[in-house]
Amino acid sequence: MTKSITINLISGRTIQQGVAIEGGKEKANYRTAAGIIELDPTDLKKLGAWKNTNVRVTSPYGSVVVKATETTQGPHPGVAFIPMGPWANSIIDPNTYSTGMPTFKGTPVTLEVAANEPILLGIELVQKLCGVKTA
Amino acid sequence: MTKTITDVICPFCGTLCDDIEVIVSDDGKKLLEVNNACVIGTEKFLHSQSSDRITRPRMHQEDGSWKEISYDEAVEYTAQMLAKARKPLLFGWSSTNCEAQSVGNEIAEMSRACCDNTAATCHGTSLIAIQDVGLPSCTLGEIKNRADRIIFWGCNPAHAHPRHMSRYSIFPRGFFTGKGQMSRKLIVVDPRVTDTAKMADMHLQVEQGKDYELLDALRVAFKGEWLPDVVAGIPGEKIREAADVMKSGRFGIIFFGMGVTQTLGKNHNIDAAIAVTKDLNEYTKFSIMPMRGHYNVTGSGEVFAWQFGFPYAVDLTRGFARYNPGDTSTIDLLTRGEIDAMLTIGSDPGAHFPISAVKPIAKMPSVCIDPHLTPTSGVSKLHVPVAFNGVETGGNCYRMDNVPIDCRKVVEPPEGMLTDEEFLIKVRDRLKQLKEAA
Amino acid sequence: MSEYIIKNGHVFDPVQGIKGDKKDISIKDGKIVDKVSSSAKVIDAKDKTVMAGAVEIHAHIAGPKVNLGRIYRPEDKLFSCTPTHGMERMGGGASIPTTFKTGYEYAKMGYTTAMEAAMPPLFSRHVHEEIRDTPIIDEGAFPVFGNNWFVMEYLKNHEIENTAAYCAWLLRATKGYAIKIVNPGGTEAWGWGLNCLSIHDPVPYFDITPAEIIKGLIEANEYLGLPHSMHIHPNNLGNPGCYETTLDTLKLAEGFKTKNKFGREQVMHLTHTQFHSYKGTNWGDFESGAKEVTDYVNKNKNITIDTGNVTLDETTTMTADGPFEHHLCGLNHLKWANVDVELETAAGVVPYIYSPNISVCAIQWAIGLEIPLMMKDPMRCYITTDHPNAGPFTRYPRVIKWLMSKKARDAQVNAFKHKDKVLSQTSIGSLDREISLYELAQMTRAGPAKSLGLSAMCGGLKPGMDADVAVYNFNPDKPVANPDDIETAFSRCAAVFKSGIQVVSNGEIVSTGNKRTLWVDVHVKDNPQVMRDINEKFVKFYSMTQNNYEALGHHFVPNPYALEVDATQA
Amino acid sequence: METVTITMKNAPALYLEADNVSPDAFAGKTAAQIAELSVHEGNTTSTLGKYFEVIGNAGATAADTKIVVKGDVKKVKYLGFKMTAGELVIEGSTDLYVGAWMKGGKILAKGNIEAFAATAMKGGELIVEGNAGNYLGAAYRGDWRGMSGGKILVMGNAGSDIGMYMTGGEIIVNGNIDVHALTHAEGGRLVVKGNAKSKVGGQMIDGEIIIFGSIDTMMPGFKPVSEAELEVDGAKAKFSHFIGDMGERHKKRKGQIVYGNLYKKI
Repeated sequence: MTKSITINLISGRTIQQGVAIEGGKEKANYRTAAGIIELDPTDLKKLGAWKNTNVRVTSPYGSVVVKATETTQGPHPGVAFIPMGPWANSIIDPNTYSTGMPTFKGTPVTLEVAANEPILLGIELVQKLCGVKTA
Repeated sequence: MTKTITDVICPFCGTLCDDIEVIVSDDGKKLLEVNNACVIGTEKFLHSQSSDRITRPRMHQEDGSWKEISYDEAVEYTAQMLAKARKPLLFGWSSTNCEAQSVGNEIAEMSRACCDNTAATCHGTSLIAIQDVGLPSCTLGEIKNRADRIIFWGCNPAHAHPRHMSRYSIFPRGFFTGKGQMSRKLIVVDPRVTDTAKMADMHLQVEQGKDYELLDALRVAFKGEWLPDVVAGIPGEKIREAADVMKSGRFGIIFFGMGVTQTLGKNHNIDAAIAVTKDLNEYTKFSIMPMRGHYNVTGSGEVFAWQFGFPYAVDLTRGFARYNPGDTSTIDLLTRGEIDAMLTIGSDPGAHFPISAVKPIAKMPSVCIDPHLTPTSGVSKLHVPVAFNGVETGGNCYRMDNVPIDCRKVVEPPEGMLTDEEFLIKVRDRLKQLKEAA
Repeated sequence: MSEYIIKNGHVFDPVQGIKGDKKDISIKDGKIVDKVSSSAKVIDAKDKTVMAGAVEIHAHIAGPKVNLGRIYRPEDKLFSCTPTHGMERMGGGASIPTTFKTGYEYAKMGYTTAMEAAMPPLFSRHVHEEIRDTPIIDEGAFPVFGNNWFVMEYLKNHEIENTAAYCAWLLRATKGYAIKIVNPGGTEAWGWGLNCLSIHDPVPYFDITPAEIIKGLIEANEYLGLPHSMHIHPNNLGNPGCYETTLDTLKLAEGFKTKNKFGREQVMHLTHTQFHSYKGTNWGDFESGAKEVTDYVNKNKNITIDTGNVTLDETTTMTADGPFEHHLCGLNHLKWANVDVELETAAGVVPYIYSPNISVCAIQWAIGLEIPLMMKDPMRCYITTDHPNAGPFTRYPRVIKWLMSKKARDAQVNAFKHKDKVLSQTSIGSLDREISLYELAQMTRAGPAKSLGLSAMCGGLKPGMDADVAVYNFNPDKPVANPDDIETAFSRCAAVFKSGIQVVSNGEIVSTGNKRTLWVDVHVKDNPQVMRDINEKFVKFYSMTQNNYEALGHHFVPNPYALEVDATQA
Repeated sequence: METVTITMKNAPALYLEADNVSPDAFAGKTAAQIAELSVHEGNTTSTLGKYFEVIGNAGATAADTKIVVKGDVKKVKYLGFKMTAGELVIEGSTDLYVGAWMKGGKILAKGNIEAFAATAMKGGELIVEGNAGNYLGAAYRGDWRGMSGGKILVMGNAGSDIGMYMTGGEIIVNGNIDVHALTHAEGGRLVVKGNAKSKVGGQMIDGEIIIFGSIDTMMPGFKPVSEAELEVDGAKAKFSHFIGDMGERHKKRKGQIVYGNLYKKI
């Protein structure tokens, strides 16, 4: 049995994500910037994961593999952060409460180590989830 | 020889810095250097110069490949799609100029479409709150010149609006704020110890999703009424202390971002923050301002409003304008299965919508107008690359405080590329022909 | 361009002194002419009223606060948006119509020129984008100067020449039309949550009083010889007892004479006079001060006014008088929006319901009508609703009905819940005057055009003037059976021409015309000091660069019409 | 009373706006005339008869008209829009705006209904046997005039933002409610037999909320004052009494400050 933890996921901007989207979303840099989950050291420990390990993040709305990193904007135990982008949006709560706005912040997710699973590139990830045929 | 162009406007975020210097080659074709911009803005200018740029429209083929087509063919596909659709959605508009937005509105009117901008996923809920309770606000220069209390609530300008603090909010020395940062007290409210929070005089590390409660508690504290011991993870004493700091200033400002607009409570978080601001005007002078993201999302709202009467989420399908987020808003339209064709321009829903709202786009006739390759272009049937607005073409834009600034063209786009506006004009004219023939 | 002849109408033209005579009006190449050829298109105006296109002297129809009103009032458009229709784009908005609807509605009522009454200079590009998207009517916009830091710093030392040079620069930078003052000093004080309620309240920090600002700007205006006079919304708007502040303000114009080449005679235009003519000490003993104010204006020929008629509607108030809107929100608790604009001005927006069941609203209605009925010279008193503050401009036909018919006024008085209070606190019940069509043409055409310095161009039907003509389905020879017929007739024109192009036919838009943006281009002597001051303020205190502030490309003002003023010899 | 039965036979590909399905629009019309009333699917206008089979003629007035809606109307909006009298029975589940802006008459929805039902309701009765969506009995965007009269009964659960800007009338929910209830209310009454989540009564000026179940997080602006015994629907129970929202402005009545009242069953 792999260890898993439940944590409250939020998404948002980072300057690295900002640079990467302007540099090209087809590039690996975008994945490096936004295909990550920033965790508090205590949560990394609970998960039993070293930093920079691939992890699978699952919510009622989807599942995605990202790289677990140690947060630089903490401490924030119990809260995980994925920069805004396709990786976060694979799993966040789309409920708008009839306001038009999805719940990008505050989705309970489970985390488990997925060291050998690949992290997809941004465009690749969305195409795959949408079932778009690629040459 | 090179040329230096001054007073250039950065087309990245709602801060809309207009003091950028760009150095271009003598023939005006190559952009060589960018000064004064933040790291993101610099990247934006420089990326326009990349050699692997797509310069012609492409259709997605059955086998998954892309076929290069002419702009005229792209115009034809787009116009036909809009002429046939029963409920098309024209989405985006936040990374293009007001002139293109205006043409887009003509197209929307002709095709009786739904039209919406990226407020859908950033400050749409702020607009709902403003409609409910108003908005005491000001321009950014007022903050620079007067403000001695700065509150960043659910926003992280150190990352999202990198020059905001130096140009307007924390560091500048203004008319009545000669000591710059020394004359200001900074409060940051955020569930994380963000890089902005690290600079604060006071950080309220609110329990995620409880902003509404904390704002209500502040209002109670202003009035000196009873408070529970702890609200949203913050001790009552600390809330009262924060309330006193706010009341004791001469001019205060609350900047808020997606930390509150996208969190449980949504429009009500903003509603309560506006109520806090109103309350503070009984004691001193206070303003509140949304930290708008895309550099011209504000402009899109303005153009929608003066032409149709509503700032976003506009539904023209019945031949006249209607508005009700929850019904006419993009995410709901997509996830509820309300629409049958999608045109995206100046935004990337593929990357920034919940995946359940992206999947329908991949299944319907769709056009993505964007200079970049994006997840949206990746799932659309037609990708139309265009000139970079604010770099290769000018046009009016609105800053986060609604101040209009006319963007400057600094270099020529690659040979034969159209701007957003030029492409849309062709679509409009073709659509007019199709409608007249029908 | 085509020729037209409007035949057999009853013409009312104060410019030529024509009082309802049957006369043909000829149009050629955009102008009124003496004669046209036999191929001219004939418009039959038999049994109809013919006037020049009407001129709106004060309305809030374009720019940031108007659009803020649109943005934050979806309920203002609920169930009232209109579809694409013939030439017309979609429209919407009861009190704050969209730009397209604004143009169409003015044109259908016979208006061909309108002034946006308060342009925050920093937002001039926004104002012009909306003006561009308002079809048909010629428009100008008044930049606000009464709380401007440059102006206050120069006038503190009574530096008229520098003030004038700055005004000239700003008019050019913003493509502005006139010098507007709103709550002088008070709006700057609002930067700290304060206000100036009298003309002698010092402005915090700037060491100047509203009186000094007002006088200084009159002097600067006359130094430059601008087409319009200084146009003022005084201090202390809307409070019981404010008429005294109004009289104090008006008295500041004493001794000043005009000096301009545009035929303008006044040195001060007092706007929305209704809001400034309140007596009493609180809302309980609130009463009309219309008599005191109009008595003064009747005696002093260097002043013109507009009315600001309350129309008894749900509307949206909006003004650069920031502290007033905050005060109003405290009274009605409806949503409050405010925008303070760096170094220049502010604005506030609050919805308001003028309910016929509330005595204050009914008294305001009466005061708005007393003013024009008490003014002796209709050439100096113009009909406005201070749109949308006292009511939407689309209610002009109703205001005209009340002014032209004592019977209509009495019917409204009788419908008020607090009729007795209206009669005791105002003299509306004893005013028998009924405005004639000729006087109406003075109050809505010749008068405002003259006040704006446009009398050579519009507001009349004299050969040589722009062919702005409105034809109403109103037969002056027939007695009015029902006052509502007046309202109906003035709501939708039989025909409207704007610069010689027919834009309305049978109440429908038939052309979007050739809309122009009117602005005033003043040339002054080189003034390096003012240029240095401007540069310094941009470097230190503005949030945008001077080069971007001045940028006003073709897409903002696609069809400009500049009134040239040479003040280099001043 | 005459009964008109409309049965969905050709379901729309997108959503159908059927704002003419109300006793007011049907009154005085024959089945054939009713079938000619307009409906809208996206930007296409067509007739009710294209989608529905219409049986029965309407009464002379709205009050004399009963409409029964059968078949799959999950993608139909605006049933009972602006109705002032008569009856409307919706046999299955339906979409947005049921009874929006209604002033009178009675709607019985036997299935679930989605958001914006009874928007700015002024009178009449709405009974939902299933669940109701978000913004039930709330004001339209930007309007401060929410539900001012009438009665809503939901047998199942209700969504978020119910009774926003309510000024009068009553909403009873037998099940649970989602976040935000009676926000900005200045009157009216909400009874919840089940549980509430958080943000209940935020910015409330006046009005009454009675919760029989739990509240996840209480608003800090609600101050505990006492205990009270109340009789609700014939049953007596003990409640904790809170007043609020203390952060909000409040009116005075007879010299006393009036607060919103929140009762939570002990």
